[in-house]
Amino acid sequence: MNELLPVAVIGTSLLAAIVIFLLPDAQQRVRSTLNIGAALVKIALVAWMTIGIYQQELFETRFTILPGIDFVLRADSLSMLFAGLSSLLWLFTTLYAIGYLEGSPHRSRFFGFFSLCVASTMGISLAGNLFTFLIFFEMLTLSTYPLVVHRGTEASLRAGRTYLRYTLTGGAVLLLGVALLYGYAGPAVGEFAETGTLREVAGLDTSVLIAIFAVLILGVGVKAAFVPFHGWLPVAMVAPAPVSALLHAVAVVKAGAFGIIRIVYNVYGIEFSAQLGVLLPLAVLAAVTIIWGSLQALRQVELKKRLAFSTVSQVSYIALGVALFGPIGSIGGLVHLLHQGIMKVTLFFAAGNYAETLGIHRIDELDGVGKRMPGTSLAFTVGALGMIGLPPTAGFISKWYLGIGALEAGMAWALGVLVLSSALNAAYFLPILYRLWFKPVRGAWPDEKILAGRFETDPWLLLPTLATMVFTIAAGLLAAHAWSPLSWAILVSVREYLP
Amino acid sequence: MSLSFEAFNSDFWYACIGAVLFVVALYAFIVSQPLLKKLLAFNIMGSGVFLMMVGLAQYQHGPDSVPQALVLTGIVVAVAATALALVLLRKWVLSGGQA
Amino acid sequence: MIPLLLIIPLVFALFSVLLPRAPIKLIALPGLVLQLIASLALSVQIYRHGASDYQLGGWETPLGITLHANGFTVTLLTLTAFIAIVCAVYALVYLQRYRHEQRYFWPLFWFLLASLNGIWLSGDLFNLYVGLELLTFSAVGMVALTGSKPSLRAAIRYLYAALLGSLGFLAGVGLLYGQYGTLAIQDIAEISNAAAPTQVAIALMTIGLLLKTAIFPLHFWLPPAHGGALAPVSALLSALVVKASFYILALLWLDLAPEAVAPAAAQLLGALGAGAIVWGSWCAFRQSDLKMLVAYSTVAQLGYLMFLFPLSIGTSAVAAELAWQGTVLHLLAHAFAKAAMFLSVGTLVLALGHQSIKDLAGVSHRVPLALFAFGLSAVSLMGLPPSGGFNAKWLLLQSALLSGQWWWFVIILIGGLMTAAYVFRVFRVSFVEEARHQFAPTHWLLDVCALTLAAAAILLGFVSQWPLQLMQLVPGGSG
Amino acid sequence: MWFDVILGIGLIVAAVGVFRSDELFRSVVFFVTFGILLALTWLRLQAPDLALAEAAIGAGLTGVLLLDTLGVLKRPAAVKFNLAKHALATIVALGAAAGLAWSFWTLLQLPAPTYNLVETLAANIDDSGVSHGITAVLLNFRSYDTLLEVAVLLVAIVIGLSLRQSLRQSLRHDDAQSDGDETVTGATTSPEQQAPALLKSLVHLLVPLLLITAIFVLWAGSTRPGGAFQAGALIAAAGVLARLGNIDIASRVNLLLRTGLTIGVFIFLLVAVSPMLTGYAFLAYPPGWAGVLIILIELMLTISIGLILLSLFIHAPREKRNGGSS
Repeated sequence: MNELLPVAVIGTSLLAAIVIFLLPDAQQRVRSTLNIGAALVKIALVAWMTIGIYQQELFETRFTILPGIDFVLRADSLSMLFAGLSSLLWLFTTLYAIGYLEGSPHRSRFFGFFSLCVASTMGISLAGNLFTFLIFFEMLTLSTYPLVVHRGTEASLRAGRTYLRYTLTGGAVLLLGVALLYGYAGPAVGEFAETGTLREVAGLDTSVLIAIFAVLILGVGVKAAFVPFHGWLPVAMVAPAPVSALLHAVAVVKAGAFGIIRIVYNVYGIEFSAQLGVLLPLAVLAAVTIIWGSLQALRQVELKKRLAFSTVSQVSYIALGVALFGPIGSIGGLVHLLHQGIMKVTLFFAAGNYAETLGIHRIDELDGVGKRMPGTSLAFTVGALGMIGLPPTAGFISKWYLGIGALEAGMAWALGVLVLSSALNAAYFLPILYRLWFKPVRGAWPDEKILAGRFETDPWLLLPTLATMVFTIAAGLLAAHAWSPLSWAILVSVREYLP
Repeated sequence: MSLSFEAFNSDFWYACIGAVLFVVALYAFIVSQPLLKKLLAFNIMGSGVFLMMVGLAQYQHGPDSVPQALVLTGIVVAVAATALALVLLRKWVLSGGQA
Repeated sequence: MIPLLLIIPLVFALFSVLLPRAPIKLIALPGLVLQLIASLALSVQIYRHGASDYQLGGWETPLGITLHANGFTVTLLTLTAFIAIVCAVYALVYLQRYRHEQRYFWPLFWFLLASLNGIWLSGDLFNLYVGLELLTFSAVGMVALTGSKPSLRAAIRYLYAALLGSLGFLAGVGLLYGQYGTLAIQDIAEISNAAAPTQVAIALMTIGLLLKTAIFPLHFWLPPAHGGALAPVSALLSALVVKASFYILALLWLDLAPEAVAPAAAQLLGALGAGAIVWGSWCAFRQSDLKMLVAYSTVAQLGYLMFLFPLSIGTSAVAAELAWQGTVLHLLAHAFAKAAMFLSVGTLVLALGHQSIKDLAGVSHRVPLALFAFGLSAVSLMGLPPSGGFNAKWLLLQSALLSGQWWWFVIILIGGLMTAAYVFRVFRVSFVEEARHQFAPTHWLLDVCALTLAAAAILLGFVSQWPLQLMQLVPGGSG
Repeated sequence: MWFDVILGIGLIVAAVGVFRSDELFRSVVFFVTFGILLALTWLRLQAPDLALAEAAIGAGLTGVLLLDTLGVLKRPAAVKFNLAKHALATIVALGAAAGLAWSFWTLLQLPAPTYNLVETLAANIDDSGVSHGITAVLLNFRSYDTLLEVAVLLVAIVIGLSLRQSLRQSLRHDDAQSDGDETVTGATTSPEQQAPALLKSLVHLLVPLLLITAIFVLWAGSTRPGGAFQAGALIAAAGVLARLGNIDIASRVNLLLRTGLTIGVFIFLLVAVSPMLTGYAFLAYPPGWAGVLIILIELMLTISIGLILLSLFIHAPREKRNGGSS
């Protein structure tokens, strides 16, 4: 039974996608039930596997796809981290999207590609070797393009073209890296092993390995929005809110970060990477992105653009955590993968609510929104505080571990970077909070729509926002609990370091 | 270099003639602009190849039925090709094309 | 069992000429099902007992003609039968509005199949020549079927180019017969040497076959012919007909006279292939007509096949085997994907009433399945996973790496990006929102055909082991 | 020896004549002379069958088709000199010439080919059912080539018929006939009007003569040079002559014509497949039956080839003159 579970996880959303594609747009009820049903089934399967992993069970589907190369889906501790995040947030994003896209055209097409996108994310998380990872990595690009250009306006098409130019080139570079690695060190190296497989292969020239490492990180880095290649992320903001939420909090960006983790931990192995001396440049690149992203966010006027640049910097925290050679640092990085996902989804849901209900897109239009939409603003506040890293939110936990990890790894300047970026986060989030709560309402809202009598906005939009807010706080407060993201991250990094 | 005189009998001579025809017709095929002339060039090129086939096969051990049978098939195929090209050409001219 | 594959198409071709319009359509599908069963049965037999020969008329090779069926032949036979069935179902529905063409489409279709099967199975040089001629004539006939001015012009250019190519091939056959005294490929292969006549013969035959496979400098005739023809016709032409002459080229270079071909010549062929990819993609990118874009994409994709030669001649056995596997997978994946793309484009053109890319607006909403089939086949053409195209690209990359020829490695990578450039031009426009013109309704069966082939291209990405094992290239197949 | 040299030079002169003359009619005339010279050459190469075929099919029938097409073609446009094309042509031609010369030169030095099909053929000729080498090769040893070759002819005429029809189709005035069995006739001058007396008498004299020679050539094929293709060409020539003499034959594209066109391949396939039921290989003749079956196949092939070549002439697309038959 265990070999079928990974396939079942991906199969649920694939099947859902195919059925939804065939549904005409009018079938609102059938499509929603199908979507939510698929999300729930997926969460159940992922939970089942997580428990299994906890008891050291093996879930693996393997068949030869090419001579000497296998297509492997294997659930290990690290993949459960990402799979858990994706399945959980996909449920909330689906609920949100159902509410958000009420009455707009092409809903079947949207939800079809939506589930395809999550199927590829699941595939990325469950990939057992670099080849399978590459397959799902490229599938993600293809399934997210139609979401970016969903609105069909000139701006979204231009955004789509930029998005493609970056991600397809990134894909080609990643293919280059993987082909070089397989060609140079043999296909066995591609298998993701707890502490990396590259160390055992004898007679490999380190300079070549470093070059291949650079190419691999470059290929994955485009999606992880490292500085020179982050151009596509703010431009893709033109997509509908659930898409930006999905792209930034869950799917594309995290896939990039997850790729970096896989390459450093499971292909090269953390000790071997440190030995090769590749961790320092990675850390520097991450640090530069963190600072650059925060600075850019400061300059933005549009709310979603500011959130986009904040994501650019936040994702590099994960890369920084990975690059800090030490268990504490990697715990910080891993747990931030989850925390940043939950917090950023909350922020985007809130931004989407503002846009959908009051037609607010720019930050200076946010005066006095707190009174008009208290629930959403509260969620936004919690998310923003989490981003800054104030207790008791989840953000604080990850920044705390990252800080200690930086000291332990002897990279004091990394701690400096963390402190500076937190300050910058505060610099671009606090003014928004001030406008929300303390500024009087300026005039009529740009485009006010009364969506639902009692609630401030459509319940489909409000509930997911509040739910993710609760999760942000829970992840912070209940961090020590056995099933919290932190303890899972500790479990993962323990297996990474002590074979 | 044992180029004995009998080896240079008429079969090999005709093979060389075939080769010359092949080359001349190839040049004409590329150069000539009217489509009909290209077709004639194709036919002559075909005949050149047929001469080469029979000539080369027979210059050492005399008449050999197999290449002759092949060339017979070749001639029939060449006629079919010419007829087809002419059908297309006429249809093209009748519907206003420039031959 | 082997001759069955030659008899079935010929018999059905004759009946299609004899019978009036209605019964022809009736007998088409049963005949094709029969053909698919025959090719599958032969595949099983070959898979179990290894390659086998068949002496026509009971005469041994030097005098008679032998048919040779090995793993590669059988894969091609099954591919032909499968694509033929899907194109036939598409044609049955698509040609309903072309009453006249319908009458003469089916005989040519069956003769095309007969010649293709003849070429895959043949082991005799002159027999290959006659097979190529029959193939060219039926293809030219299908291109000129509509009788419109552009298709006639395209048919004439195609016929002239193909005839020139066949004569080059025949001249080579003449020289080989002059030197070895036999026409059987197996016999020549045993005693072939690198003497002048063999080398010149191979050169002449190569130029002839390059002209018939429309490889880069000699590709001028393909776009108008494949772009202008009816949808099922262009699908058959691009997927199968151009591959026949490539198959013969591979047969000559790798089986007939391996010592007569110098690695430098192989590098030249590779350079032509690279030129095809770059030039074909560039032209495809600049096309404003949808079918011409797909036709130029064929010119580009054929370039990948040419990499077989530089990667397998003068390189290590492992690199050669990887190159061979990559080429075979690319041949299969391109056949499925290109046929699917032409069929889906045919449906789009039917629905839109015109072929210009600029105003494809609103297609994604009104003809979604056709666009989805186009998308799936585009994934395989771009060589993005999970598709047959990706596996083929992967194998070629590995072979290029192993044999140290990094320049092919770069071209293959860039080729994928260039394909993406012109394919997403179509997607970009089809998502544009305001649909200005109305859409003609199209039959659902058209989309099903396109989707089946597109799905086959994607599925090939997962089951690439089957064709490779069938060809006994990969341990696991018997014999 | 000198005759060969002169003949060779003559061939080349005729070929150059075809290309040099800018007036299409003169090229065709040069081409027909080239055909006749080529027939002589085949005689010098001890290939009488080829001489017969070249004369009947190569020079004769192709000449007729070309002349008939000249009527349809308009004045060709002025030919502008294109340097690039000339340069390309010279390079390609020189390359081919060099290659061929080099291979011919080496062939002279090489030892005799390892396989000598002349002996193998002589050894197997007696159980091939016929005594004439070429017919044995064509209809027994390599009969698959012949089968495909007639299929090629059949495809040519099928395309001819398809293109002929669509012109009428686009003129949209006889839709009624198009769906059922096409009975639309070839558009040539209506019979019995303008045939000049001399042509009529020539036709009445020559056509029977041609038919008798055709039958003789067919029958001789098994023992002496001759056979299906040459006989078929003679029948086609007789048909063309009759057409020019305004005798209306084979002008209606109906089931009869189509059966005539396909009968050759049909019987060939039938004879090739039926022994398979009793365990023989495809295209193998049961022992002892080869001679009779080959004659049967040759007869049917002659009918088919004759009709195909004739139809290629009659049903070629042409304008519709003075009402014609529609």
